[in-house]
Amino acid sequence: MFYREAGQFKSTYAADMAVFPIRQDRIGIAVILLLAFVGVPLIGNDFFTSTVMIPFLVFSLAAIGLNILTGYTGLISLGTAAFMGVGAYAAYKLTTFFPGVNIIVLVLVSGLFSAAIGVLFGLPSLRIKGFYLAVATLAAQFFLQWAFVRVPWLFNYNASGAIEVPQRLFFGIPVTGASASPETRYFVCLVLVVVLTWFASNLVHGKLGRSWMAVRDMDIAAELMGIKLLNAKLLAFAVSSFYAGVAGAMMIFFWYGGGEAADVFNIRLSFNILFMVIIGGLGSLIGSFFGAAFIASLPTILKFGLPALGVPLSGATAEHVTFMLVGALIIVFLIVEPHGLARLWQIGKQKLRTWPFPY
Amino acid sequence: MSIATLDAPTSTTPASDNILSLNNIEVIYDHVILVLKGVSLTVPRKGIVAILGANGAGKTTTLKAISNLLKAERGEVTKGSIVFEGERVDKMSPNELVRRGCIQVMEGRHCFGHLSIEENLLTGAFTRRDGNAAIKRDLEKIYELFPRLKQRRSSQAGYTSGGEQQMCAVGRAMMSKPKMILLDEPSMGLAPQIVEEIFEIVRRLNAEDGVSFLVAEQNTNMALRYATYGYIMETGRIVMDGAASMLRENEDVKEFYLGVAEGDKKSFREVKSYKRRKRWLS
Amino acid sequence: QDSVYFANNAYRTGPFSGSGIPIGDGMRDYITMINERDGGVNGVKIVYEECETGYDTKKSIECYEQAKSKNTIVYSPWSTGATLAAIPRAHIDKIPILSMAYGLSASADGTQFPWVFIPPFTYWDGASVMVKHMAAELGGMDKLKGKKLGLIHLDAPFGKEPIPVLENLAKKYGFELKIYPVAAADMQNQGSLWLSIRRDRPDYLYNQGWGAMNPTAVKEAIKNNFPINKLVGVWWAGGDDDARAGGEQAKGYKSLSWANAGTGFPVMQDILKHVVEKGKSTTPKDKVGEALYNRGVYNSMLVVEGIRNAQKLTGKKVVTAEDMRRGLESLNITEARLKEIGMDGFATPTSISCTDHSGHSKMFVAQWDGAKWIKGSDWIEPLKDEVRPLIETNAKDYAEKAGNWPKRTESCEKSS
Amino acid sequence: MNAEPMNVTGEPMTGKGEVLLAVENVSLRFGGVKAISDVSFDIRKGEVRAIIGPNGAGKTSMLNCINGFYHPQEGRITYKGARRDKMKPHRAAAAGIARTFQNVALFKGMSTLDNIMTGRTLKMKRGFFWQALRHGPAMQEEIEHRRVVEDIIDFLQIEHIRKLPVGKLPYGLQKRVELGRALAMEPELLLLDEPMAGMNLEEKEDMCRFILDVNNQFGTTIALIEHDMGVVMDLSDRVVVLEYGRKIADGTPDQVKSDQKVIDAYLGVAH
Amino acid sequence: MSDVAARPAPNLLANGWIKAGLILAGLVVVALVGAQLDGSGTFYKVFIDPFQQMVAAPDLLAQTIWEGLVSGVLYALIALGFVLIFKASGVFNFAQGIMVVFAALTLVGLHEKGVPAWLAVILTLGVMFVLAVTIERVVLRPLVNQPDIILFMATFGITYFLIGFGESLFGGNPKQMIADELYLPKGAIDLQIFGGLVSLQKIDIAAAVIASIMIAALALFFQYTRIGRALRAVADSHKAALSVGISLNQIWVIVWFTAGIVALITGIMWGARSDVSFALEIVALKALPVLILGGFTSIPGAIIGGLIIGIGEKLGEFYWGPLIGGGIESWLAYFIALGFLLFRPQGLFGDKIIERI
Ligand SMILES: Nc1ncnc2c1ncn2[C@@H]1O[C@H](COP(=O)(O)OP(=O)(O)OP(=O)(O)O)[C@@H](O)[C@H]1O
Ligand SMILES: Nc1ncnc2c1ncn2[C@@H]1O[C@H](COP(=O)(O)OP(=O)(O)OP(=O)(O)O)[C@@H](O)[C@H]1O
Ligand SMILES: [Mg+2]
Ligand SMILES: [Mg+2]
Repeated sequence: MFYREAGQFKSTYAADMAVFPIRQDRIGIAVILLLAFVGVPLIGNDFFTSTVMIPFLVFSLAAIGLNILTGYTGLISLGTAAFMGVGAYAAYKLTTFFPGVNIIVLVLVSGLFSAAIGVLFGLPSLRIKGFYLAVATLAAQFFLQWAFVRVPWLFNYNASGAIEVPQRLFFGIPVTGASASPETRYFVCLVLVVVLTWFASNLVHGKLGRSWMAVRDMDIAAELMGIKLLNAKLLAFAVSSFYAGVAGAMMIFFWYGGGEAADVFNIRLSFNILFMVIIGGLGSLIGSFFGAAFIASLPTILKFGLPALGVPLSGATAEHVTFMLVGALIIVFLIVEPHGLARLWQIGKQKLRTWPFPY
Repeated sequence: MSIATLDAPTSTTPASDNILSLNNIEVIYDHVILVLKGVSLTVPRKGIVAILGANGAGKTTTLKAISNLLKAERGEVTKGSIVFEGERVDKMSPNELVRRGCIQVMEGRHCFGHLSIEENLLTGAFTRRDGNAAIKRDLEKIYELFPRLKQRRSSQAGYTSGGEQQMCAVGRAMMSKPKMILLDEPSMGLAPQIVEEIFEIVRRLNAEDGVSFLVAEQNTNMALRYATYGYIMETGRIVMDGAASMLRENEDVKEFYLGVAEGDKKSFREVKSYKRRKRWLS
Repeated sequence: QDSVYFANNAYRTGPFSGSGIPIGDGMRDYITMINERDGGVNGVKIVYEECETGYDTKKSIECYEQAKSKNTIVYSPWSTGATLAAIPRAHIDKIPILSMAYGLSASADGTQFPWVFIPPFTYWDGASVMVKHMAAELGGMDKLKGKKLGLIHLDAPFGKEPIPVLENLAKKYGFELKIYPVAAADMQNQGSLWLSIRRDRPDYLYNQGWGAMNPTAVKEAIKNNFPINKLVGVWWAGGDDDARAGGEQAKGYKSLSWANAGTGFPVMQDILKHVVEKGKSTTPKDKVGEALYNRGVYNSMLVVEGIRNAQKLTGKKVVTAEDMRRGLESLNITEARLKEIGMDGFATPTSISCTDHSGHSKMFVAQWDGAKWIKGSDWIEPLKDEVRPLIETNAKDYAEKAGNWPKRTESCEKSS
Repeated sequence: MNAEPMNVTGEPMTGKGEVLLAVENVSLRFGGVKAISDVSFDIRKGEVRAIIGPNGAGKTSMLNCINGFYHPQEGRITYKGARRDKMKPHRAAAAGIARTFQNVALFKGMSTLDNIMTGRTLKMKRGFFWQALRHGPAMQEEIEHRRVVEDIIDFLQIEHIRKLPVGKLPYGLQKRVELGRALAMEPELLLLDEPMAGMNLEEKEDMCRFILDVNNQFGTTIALIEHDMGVVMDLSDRVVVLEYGRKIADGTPDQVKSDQKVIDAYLGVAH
Repeated sequence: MSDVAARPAPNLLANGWIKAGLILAGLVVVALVGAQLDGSGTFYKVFIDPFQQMVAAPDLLAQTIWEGLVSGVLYALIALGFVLIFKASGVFNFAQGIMVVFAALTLVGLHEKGVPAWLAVILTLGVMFVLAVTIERVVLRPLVNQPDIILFMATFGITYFLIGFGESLFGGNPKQMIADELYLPKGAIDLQIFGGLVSLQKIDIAAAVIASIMIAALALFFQYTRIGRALRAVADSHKAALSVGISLNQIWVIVWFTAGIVALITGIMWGARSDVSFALEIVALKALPVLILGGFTSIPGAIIGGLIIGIGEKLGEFYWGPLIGGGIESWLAYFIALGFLLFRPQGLFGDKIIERI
C-alpha cells in the first residue's frame, strides 16, 4: 500500500539511473544513515558499539571488497583475510614511518598496498577459473600469513610478534589507541564505510561494474564485446583488495587495538567473509551488510543475548548451541532464498508493492 | 476474453483414454511470478499433441510442470492437477515419472558436457531394467537414426556442435523406452533435413511403439503436419485448441503461425514491422 | 548477600579445548569450593562467570568488553593473544589482568604495566629454567658449551615468547639454539619438523606447545626415537592428555610446572568434598587432580587471595577492580599461608611487588610416570638476573612504541 | 593478399561493394576432428552473406575463427586488408566485428538495459576515478550512451523488459536482446549465429525486419547462419554452403538452391 | 579427446600487465624471502647445499621422501572424500574435514561407552549413513539445481552445525584412536640402509595400502558402472540428470555415505597417527591443494596430487625451509599446486574445462 512507485515518473535518464530510483527507498536510506550516525551512539552502550557495531562495519567493508571480486566479477577468493592483513601491517608500518601523517589517510593508503598485492595474486586468474582459482588465493592466504609471523620487519622486531596500535589524534581527539572511546572509533569507521560504499556503488553501477558482471556471467562473450578480460579481472582484484586492506587496517586500528595480528587474519576469517558475501547475496552491496550482520554479529548477539534473555546455558553449551543455530540458519536461509538475504529483501519489497494481493 | 473453441475438448472421451491430462494448473516462479494461469490439456493415448505459441507463452513451463522439473527452478504448481496414466503425478519426483514412462527432452539441449556422446545416450537408459543387451540394441537403433552421432560417439558432448547436441538430447530420451515423450522445441537449431527426420521418427515411434507425444514447437508448419491435435497458448493461457487439420485451416493460425495469409506465402523481405493485434484476444 | 563479579575466559570449544577444559574446570571448582565451604571470601560471594572464547582473539575481545560492562574485579584472558589485546584496554579501563604464567613476559614490569599481573613467573623464567635443567643434567653450566637445544614452538606470539631469552643464554653459555616453528594448521602434522630434528640431533628439546600440538609432538618424539626424557615441555605442554597420547613409551616425558598434580592436598580434598561429590561440578571425578586442573585451581587461588588482600588493605568487603589491583600488587603468599589454605607442598611461596608483577617464583620439572605427573626435580629458581633486565627493556620499548602510554598513577603500596 | 577475390571463391560477383573480409584456405582441427578444411570465401561490404550447412558442418567454428575465438591452423583471414587470423577476440570487437551466439550468450545476471550497455563499453572513455564519483563527465557520458541504447531498445521493441534480468526471459526475447547488444557496438560486420532458432513465424518476421533494417539503414555487413531456408533465401545476397568442414557451394540463393550437391547434403527433398 | 586445443592458450608474457606483475611478484618474493636469508653465500645455500645434504645423508633423504609419501597418502584420503562428492554432485564439500572428525569421534566415543571395537565401527557406519540421509533430505534436496557456490555455502552450514553438535556430544578433549582394538599394526620397521636408519611406521604402511585399494576401487566404480556414469552426469547438470530420470536423492545418499566411509577411514588413520580432536579439521585444508593439483573430478588425481604435494612439501621444508625461518610447509603446498595449475588449469587429471560457444 505504502510502498509503491506509482506516481513517481522519471523524466530524465539521470533520475532513472539513480541508485535508488524509488522515493521510499531513498527515505529508507536516509533513515538508516540517521540511525547510524545519531541513533546508535545515543542508545548503544560501549559494549554494543565496540563488539557489535564496529566489527559489523569492518566486516561489511571487507565483504563489499570480496563481493566486488566474487559477486560482481565471479572470481572466488579465499585470501581476503590475508589481503586485510596486508592492509593492517601496511598501516602499522606507515604509522611508524610517518608518525605525523593523519591516521585516516594512512589507513586509506594502506589499502593501496593491499591492492598491489591483490593484483599480484590475481594474475593467475586469467588462466585459472572457478574453485581452481581458490588455490591461487589460498596460496596468498598462507604465504602472507606466514610472512606476517616470519618477517620481523613487519612487526618492528617486537619480541612478542604482536603489533601495538599507537595513539593518534584527529582534531585533538584520540581515534586510535586504547584511550579512543568506542564512539569515536565507531564514527571514524562509519564515515569510512559510508564513503567507500558510495564509491563502490558508483563503480558497480557504471561501465566498470558492467564489465565485471559481463566477465562473471560469460567471459567469452565479454571478451568478444571488447572487454579485456585480464584488465577487468585485475582491476577487480585491485579494488577488492583495496577494500579488504582498508577493512584490515580498520580492524586492527579501530577495533582490536593491536595485539596478535598474524593469527587474526587466518583462513577462517577468509571463509567467514566469503560466507558473508554468499549469505548476503552475491553481487549486491546491501547484501554485504546483511551478510556481515548475519555471520559476524549474529553469533555475538546470540552468545550474549541468550543468557541475557534468561536462557540458562553454560559458556560451552551456549557456544555449541550458537554453532548449531548459526549452521542451521545458514541452511534455512539458503533454502528459502539461495540468492541471499539481499534477494529476500527484494522479494519482500516486491510483495509489499503488490500487497494486499499475493501477486 | 473469449476463447475460440473449434472442437469440443476431449473431456467427452473417458479419462482412461488419455495418457495425460492437465487440469487447470497454475504455476508460480519465485513465489511471485505467475506464469501459467489455469492451463488444461489432454493427450490421448498414442496421440501426438502439439502446443504452439509465441515466445514466453508458457509452453516450456507447461512441460516442466508435467515432468516435475519446475522445483529445480524454484517454480511450483499452485493449483490444479496433473494425471498421468490415471494417477496424480504432481507430487512425484522426476525420476519416478521417468520410471513410469514419461520423459522430457528439455529445451536448449542440456547434454552432459563432460560425458561422451555415447555415455550421454546410455544415461538415458538409467531407469531401464531390461538388461544390457536390450540397451545395446536400442543404442544401435539411435545411431541408425542419427548417423552423425555415431561418428562423434566418443567425443565429449560439450564440444559437439549445437545440432549434434540436440540430436543427442532427443536420442537420450528415446533410450529410456518411454510411453510418452515431452518434446520441447525438438527442431531448434537442426538442419531442415534433420528436422524432417526427427518428426518422421516421432511418427514412427508413435505408430510402431505406441509412444505418445506432447510437443512444444515453434515450427508450426511441421508440428501441425505431424500432430493430431493442437493447443495454442498465449501468455499463460490456452487460447485455442482443436484437431491439427482444423487448426491448419484457421485464418488466424494461417496468418500468424503458418505465414500463408491470403493464400500465398510471403517473402520475409516484404514483411512490415507493425504491432499485431491478436484477434482472439479482445 | 554481598558479591563480587569475576569474569574468566574459557575455551571449552575449538582446537585448543583439550587444554582449555581441565583448566576451566579447576578454576571454577575452586571458586565454587570457596563459595560453598566458606560462603565466599570473608562472606563475600564470588560470582564466577565463564566467557567462551574458543581460543579466538576476536571472541576474547567481546568477552573483555562484557567483563568490563559487568564491572569484573579482575580479568583473566587465558590466551596470549587475548592478553595482548586486553593490555592496552585494561590500562584505560582500570581493570587488573591476571595472566598466570602466560601472556606478555615484559608485562612483569609493574612500573610500565601497573594493571597486568603475571605470577608466579613468565615464559622467560621458564626458558631460563629449561636451560638450568639441561645444565643440571649435563653436570653444570659450563657443560652447556657446544650442546644443542631445540625449541619447538607454536608459530604464534605465545610460541615465540621464549626465543629472546634462549638466544641470550645461548650466546652466554655457548650452546646452539635450533628453532622449529609449528604452524597452527600443521599442529597435527609435524613429520618434516621431526625429520629436521633427526638431522640436527639436538641434545634437548624444549616444547613451547599448546593444544593438539603437544600429543603429536610426544608421539613424533617416540616415533623418531628421540629420548623422551630429553623432551621438556613448557607447563602448558604438560597436560595429562598430552603425555597419555604417547602410551607406554611416553614414560619419562617432562614438563615444567609449579603446581603439583594429584588430589593428595587438603585443598583438593575440599574440592572433592564440597564440590565434586555434591554434584556441583561437571568435572568427572577422575579428572580432578590432573596437572592442568590443578593449575586452574592455583589460578583461582590467586584471585581469591587477591580479593582477600584487597579487603584487608581497603577495609571494604566488596572490593572494586582498583582495589583488586592493590590487592594483587602486594600479594604475598607465604609458606604459612599456603598451609592455611591447604596448599602445603602444592606450590611454593610467591610474592608480587610494585615493580615485579610476576614474582619469578620457583618451579620444578614434572615427569610423566606412565599414568600421572609426578614431581621430577627440586624447586628450581629461574635466572632472574638474565630475565629481569630483558623484561625492563622490553617493557620500556612497548610503552614507547605505543606512544602516549599511560604513566603509572597508582603509588606503590608500602604495606606487606 | 590475393589479387582478386573472385579468384579465391571462383564464384561470380553478385554482392555489393568491395571485399570486407576474406577467408582463404582456412583449416581448423581439434585433435582428430577436422572442423574446417580448406575453406575460402569472402564477404563484401554491405551484403547479407549466409552460411548454411548440415549440423556439425563447421559454420559456428567458422565464425569463431573470424572473431578470433579459434585460431585456424592453416590459411588466413583478412579483414579490411589486415590479417586477423591470429588476433585476440577483443581486438575483433575493437575492429568493428560484433556477433550473436548460437547458444544465447547473454550476461544472465544483468538486466536487458545493462546487457546492451556493455555493448557500448569500448565507446566509453571516462577513467576509473570519474567512474568512482559517477558525477559530472562520467554521468554525462553514461547518459549519452544510455540514449543510444534506448534507441536500440525502441528499435527492437523490447521496452517492456528493459529492467528485467535476462536470464529468465523467454528464448526469443533473449535472442533479440543479444542482437541489441551486438548492435550497440555499432559494428561494421555483424555475425549472426542462428538468430531465429526457436522462434515462431511471427517472431522470425520481426527478426528479419530488424536484420534488413540494420543492413539498409546503417549499411552494416551481415554474416548469417540459419537453418530456416525461407529466411536464408529471402534475406541473403549470397550463400556459402559447408558440409563436413568443406565448402560445397557458393553463390546467389537461387544458384545454391538448385545445386544438386546442396540438395543432397542439406536441403533433402526440394523445399 | 582433443589434444590440440585450438583455443589459444593466453601467452602470459605477451601482456604488459602480466609482465610487470610477474616482475613485481618476483621482487616481492625475493624481498620477503631475502629478508630471511642472510646475504653471504645465498646461492650456495639455496642451490648447492641442500643437494649436498641429500647425497651426504641418503638415509635422511629416504626418510623425508617416505614421510612425504605417507602424508601425501593421508592428504589424498581427505581429498578423496572431496572428490567423491564433487564428482558426483558438483558440490564442493567444505564439511569433509569435520566429517572426518565426527566419524572418528563417534567411533572412539562409542568405544568409550563400552561398545566393542568392531561393533563400534559398524555402528559408526550406521551413523554416517544416517548423516548422509539427513543431509540429503534437509540440505541437498531443497537446493537442487542451485549454483555450485550456494551448495558450497550450505556445506559450510553443515560444518558449523556438526562442530556444535559434535562438541556437545563428545566434548572437546582430544581422544585416542582405538588403534589396537582395530588390530591396526603398531611399531615400526627399521631399515638399515644408506648407512643410516630409515624407519617405516607400520601404521603408515597400512594407511598407504588401504588408501591405494580404496582409490583404485572407487576409480573403477566411477568409470565403468551404471551408477558411476550417473554420478558423473549429476555433477555435470542437475537439471538434465533429473530429466533423464536419475534419482538425485538416491545418488546423493550413496555418495555422501561413501564419503562418510572414506571419512571414517581417514579419521582412523589420522587419529592413529596423532589424536582425534577438532584440530584435525584444520588439516583438511591441506587437502585443497591436493584436490586442485589432481583435478577436482579425478580419483587417481587425488592420490597423485597427494604424493606430489606430500613429497614436495616435505623436501621443501626439510632442505630449504630452514633457510627462511622454517614453517614454509604451511604454504608450499599451495604454491606447488599453483605452479602446476598455470600449465594445466584443470589440474593434472581433471576434466577439461569446456569452453565453447
Ligand atoms: N525460472 C523462471 N523464473 C521466473 N520466470 C520464469 C522462469 N522461467 C520462465 N519464466 C517466465 O515464464 C514465462 C513463460 O516462459 P516459458 O519458458 O514457459 O515460455 P515458452 O513458451 O517456452 O517460450 P519460448 O518459446 O521462448 O521457449 C516467461 O515470461 C518467462 O520469463
Ligand atoms: N572446441 C572444440 N573441440 C572439439 N571439437 C569441436 C570444437 N568446436 C567444434 N568442434 C567440432 O567441430 C565440428 C563443427 O562444429 P560447429 O559448431 O562449427 O558446427 P555447426 O556447423 O555450427 O553445426 P550446427 O548447425 O549444429 O550448429 C563439430 O563436429 C564439432 O563437434
Ligand atoms: Mg520454451
Ligand atoms: Mg553452430
